[in-house]
Amino acid sequence: MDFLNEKFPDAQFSNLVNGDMEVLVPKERYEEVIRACYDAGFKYCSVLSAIDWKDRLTLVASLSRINPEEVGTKSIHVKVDLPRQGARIWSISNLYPGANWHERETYDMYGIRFDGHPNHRRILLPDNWQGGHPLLKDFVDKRPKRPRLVRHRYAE
Amino acid sequence: MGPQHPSTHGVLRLMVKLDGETVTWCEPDIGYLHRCFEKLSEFKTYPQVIPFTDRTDYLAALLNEQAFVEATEKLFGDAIVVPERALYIRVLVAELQRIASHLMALGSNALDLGAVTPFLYCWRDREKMYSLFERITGGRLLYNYFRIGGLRNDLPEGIIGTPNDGEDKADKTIWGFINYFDSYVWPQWDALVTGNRIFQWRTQGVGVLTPENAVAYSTSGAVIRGSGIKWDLRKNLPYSIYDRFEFDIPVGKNGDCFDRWWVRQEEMRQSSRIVKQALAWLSENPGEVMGKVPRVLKPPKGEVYHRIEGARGEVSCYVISDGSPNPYKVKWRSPAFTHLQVVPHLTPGHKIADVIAILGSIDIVLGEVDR
Amino acid sequence: MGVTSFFGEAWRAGKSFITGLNITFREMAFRPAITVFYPDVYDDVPAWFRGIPLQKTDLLTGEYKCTSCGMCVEACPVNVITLEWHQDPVTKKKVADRYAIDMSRCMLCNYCIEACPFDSLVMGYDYELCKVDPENLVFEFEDLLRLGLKYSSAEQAGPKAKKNATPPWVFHELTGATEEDIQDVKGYLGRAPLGKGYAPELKPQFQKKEEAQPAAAPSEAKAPAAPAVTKNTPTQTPPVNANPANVSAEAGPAKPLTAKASETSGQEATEVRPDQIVNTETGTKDGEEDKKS
Amino acid sequence: MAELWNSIPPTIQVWLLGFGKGTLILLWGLVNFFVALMLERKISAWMQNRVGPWRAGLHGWIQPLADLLKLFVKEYIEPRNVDKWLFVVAPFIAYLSANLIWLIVPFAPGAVATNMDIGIIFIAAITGYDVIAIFMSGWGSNNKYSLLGAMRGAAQMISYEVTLVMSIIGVVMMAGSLRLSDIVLAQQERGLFGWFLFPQIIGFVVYLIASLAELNRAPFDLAEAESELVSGYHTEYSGFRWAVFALTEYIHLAGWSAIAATLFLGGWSGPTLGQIASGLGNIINGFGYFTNGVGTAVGDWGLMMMGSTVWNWIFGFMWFCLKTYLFVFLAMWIRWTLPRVRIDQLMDLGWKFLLPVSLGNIFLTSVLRYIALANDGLPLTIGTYTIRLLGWWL
Repeated sequence: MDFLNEKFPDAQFSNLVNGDMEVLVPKERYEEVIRACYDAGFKYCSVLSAIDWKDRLTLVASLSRINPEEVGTKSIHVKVDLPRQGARIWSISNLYPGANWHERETYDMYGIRFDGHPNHRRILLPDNWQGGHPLLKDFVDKRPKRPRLVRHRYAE
Repeated sequence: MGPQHPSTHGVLRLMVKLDGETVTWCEPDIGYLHRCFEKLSEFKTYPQVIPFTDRTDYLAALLNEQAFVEATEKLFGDAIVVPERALYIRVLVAELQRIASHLMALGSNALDLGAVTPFLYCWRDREKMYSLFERITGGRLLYNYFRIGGLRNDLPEGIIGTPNDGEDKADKTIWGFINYFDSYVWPQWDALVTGNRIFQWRTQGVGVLTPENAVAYSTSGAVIRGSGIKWDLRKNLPYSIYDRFEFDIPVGKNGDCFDRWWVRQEEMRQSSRIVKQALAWLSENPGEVMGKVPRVLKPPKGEVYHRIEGARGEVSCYVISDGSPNPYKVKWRSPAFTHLQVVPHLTPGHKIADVIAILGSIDIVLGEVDR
Repeated sequence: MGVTSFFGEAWRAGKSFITGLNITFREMAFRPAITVFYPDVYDDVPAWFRGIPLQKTDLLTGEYKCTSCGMCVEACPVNVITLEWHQDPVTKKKVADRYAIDMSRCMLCNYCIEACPFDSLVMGYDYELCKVDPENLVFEFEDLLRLGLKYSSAEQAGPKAKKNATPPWVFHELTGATEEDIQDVKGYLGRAPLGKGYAPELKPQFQKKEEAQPAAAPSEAKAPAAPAVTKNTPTQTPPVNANPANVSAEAGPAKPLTAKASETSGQEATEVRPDQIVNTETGTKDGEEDKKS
Repeated sequence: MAELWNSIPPTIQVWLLGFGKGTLILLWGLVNFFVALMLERKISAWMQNRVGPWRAGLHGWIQPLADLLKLFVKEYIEPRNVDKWLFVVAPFIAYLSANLIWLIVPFAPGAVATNMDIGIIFIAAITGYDVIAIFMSGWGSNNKYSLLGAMRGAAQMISYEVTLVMSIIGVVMMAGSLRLSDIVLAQQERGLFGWFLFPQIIGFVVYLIASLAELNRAPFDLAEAESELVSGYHTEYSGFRWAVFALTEYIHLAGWSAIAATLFLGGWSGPTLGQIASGLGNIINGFGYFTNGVGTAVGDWGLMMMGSTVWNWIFGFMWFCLKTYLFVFLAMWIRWTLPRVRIDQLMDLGWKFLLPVSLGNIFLTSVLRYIALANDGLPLTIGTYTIRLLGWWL
């Protein structure tokens, strides 16, 4: 994973508990980093999601290398900080078709828009959902709650 | 096609454009079973999330529990030491669960192809298995058995049995089931379905996924192995104690439905091998199954992405802790969700009956897709 | 397609079909059906089975074990436990006003049982919880206690046993449970309890009268507590005709109880049936109360 | 009785007979439905280690009656936008075509509703009705699954009809008649195990496969493939209309089995009570070596019974039912074992495999038969003996 160190010395590197590498890059260099990873053989996008840190969103793409001989494979988590409102970012789903639905889900849940996504719609929630993006921390469910059932004496 | 359709394994809607009987375009429409698992997890304490993980992939509940529990234990680092015996029991029940899940996958795939009797045989054998699970964990389908730091309870007395237990003890002892499985169930499946020419006509050359596409579409589990890539997280990223067991990874050649089927069928046998090794260890080493854990679980700040090999593929769990008893974020990477993306890629050009075959062969569970 | 492959394919197909037909025929002819005739026959329930969370009663003192500490409410992942309590101004203890479990949402995860510090909750074996009306799935404290009686046991009368405990029939009054309910004669909620794990050790009045009968015979004369008991129990314990053993002891369900309530009869009971350890214990306990009264 | 009957004008006689026979056939169809449905459920249950229906009647054996009653009182749901007439009429046309098969089936010696000269052709003709019924229901339902199912059903039935008839032609050549009673008699003349099953084994296998396809039964149940097209052409049906479709399916199954039994297993031919008794008497008499009174009495009684029309009917009917249900069982056995084929594979199987094979069978039969007939009068040598053997065989 040194190739990233060499190419992007300005990015922030850190290690996760289980040994995965994490790289925090500015939004402009996201595409570059992803392409570098792709060229280095990290062709498998395990997951793509976002984290809501209340002041910013962080997009996480977990990339790994599929090498049958390699034991103890490590993955790279590419992270990008994004604003909470109106975040837009380059879509990796043309490079990694497997990230297609993950990006749709991230849009669905966090409201991050992906430029160049082939089918940019909501996925889990209905297409006509107006309630916002549920995994944001300030999301409030406005739908009526199911009332608690109350019964006083056994009736049967 | 769908959402209410007999062979969509839940509530999946496939929008399909047909030219006669040939599919020209297909797109899955999911979300009918969405239960806000990830949002819900943010409001629950760490142990409270475990029963919810059962409900994502309800056919392989223990494997989901394993993913979440091990992720949380990794967050704690050295603060929680899981006893050896607990680890072995985890592997044991996880592999049993994998057999059960694969049985169901094969059975429902056979049912999709019109063979009803194998499906009923699958249920027959799975019932025996669930009696075992019920005796071990207390639940038949949703177990809530794993705990952070160990297990809820030890194996009950007499459940292991002896290596020469036969079919009559298949629902009483694990050895009985494994012997019954190896000597009866597996050969029966092999002869009844896998060897059947109609079945082979229906599955060979249908839904071919090339190795390149298998990687590009982020497939895992039997789907990527059916495409010929020897990729199993139990070997390639040894979590838990899988590096102590001896087993092989079956690989397919062509990446068609038949290969995926065959990989699953072989994998069941490998799982039974692992179960045998675990049983041998467990019958000799009694001990505690619950490590020392604080009463209120507050992992230190940090994040972890834990990947395990579920029954359907890579189940992974992205847990972020902010030091409070509730996880800050839980992201559930479910294999079925990722695999379902392949359907629009695989189906065009095939007959409508093949759509069902492909859908069955990638083995989705809608509870897991929609979470 | 050449001729060889034409017939080769036919041959392979035919062979595989015959293999399959052979398997199904053998299954049909030589292997028994595995069906369990469910409403008539119940399958075994293992010791760890999780049915419905129930409240236990200490059969020695007759008090329920719940102290309204709220641990189960905290532990519940789906918030189905409703607990409302107030503090008793005299004893400074929490008294539950309402304790209810909404079984329509309970997911039987066992966390409440694990969280309970007083061993008050237990997972019952009852799994037939279907109701027409979802509101009937809210199990109030009385229901939980009544159903939990099957799983309750008499604790050892240690130094902690309270002297001024509620008499043993109090939960009768509280729950309105009849013997039929407790023994679940009607199959009111699933099946009768199983021997594994939680063997029900019941108070004499909940045991079959057949067993209580030998103890009752010699000590009919000395029954000082009889009026008190009959005062408390008759409305709640109507004569139970469903159990033929009870019909013989039709003299009133209270009488055998009071008979057991003396020390001597308790000892005699042990002589007659040495396995009834619970009976002796409760007998002595009741005897103490007799003395007090 | 006979006088009363003769006093009725012949036109009315014909009508009365027709009504009587028709009622009997319809009732017989219902009986078949009950038995076949129950067999289906029980056999599938036994194969799957289950017990099947258990509550209604002794071990659930009157379950079809309960089902039929339930379906009678169910609501007739008629979806919007259906083509009403087609939708309503279709099940009854299917029912009709299923029952029509029974018209020409000889149940026992002389017991046949209409002893048609062109029995086989008649069968081939009325199967066409079923296609129409299926297509009517599929089109009339205005449902995508129904339409697909109907199109599949029509394609499948039309293409397999050809094969079906071709596979029968071998039998017809050997019997020399299209009349089903004659075919049975021809098999009876050939003596014990002179059934056309043995010489026409190829034709038999082809007939079996083709009739399964014609019946829309697994592994060829593409028209109603429940895992693909929810329920195929009868997806939208409910209540009694659906019940009529179910009736049709099982009556059809029994009908085709009856035809198969007639063509290949000798129909009603088989030892009658008289033959059994006389044979028994012969055995007791030690084949004449130690003639005794009991043996003679049994043998004489057997000879007497041989002339009894009623007993011959009963036994013929018994053998007929036995053979028919052997085929019904076979169909069920196959159904609960094999997976379903795909539509293109089905067509391949029909046109590229079964049709050539059945044509080859016809060719083989005709050649052998010509040789056998041509050499019938030659002196007995090893060569001619082989040919004579072939002659018996064919």
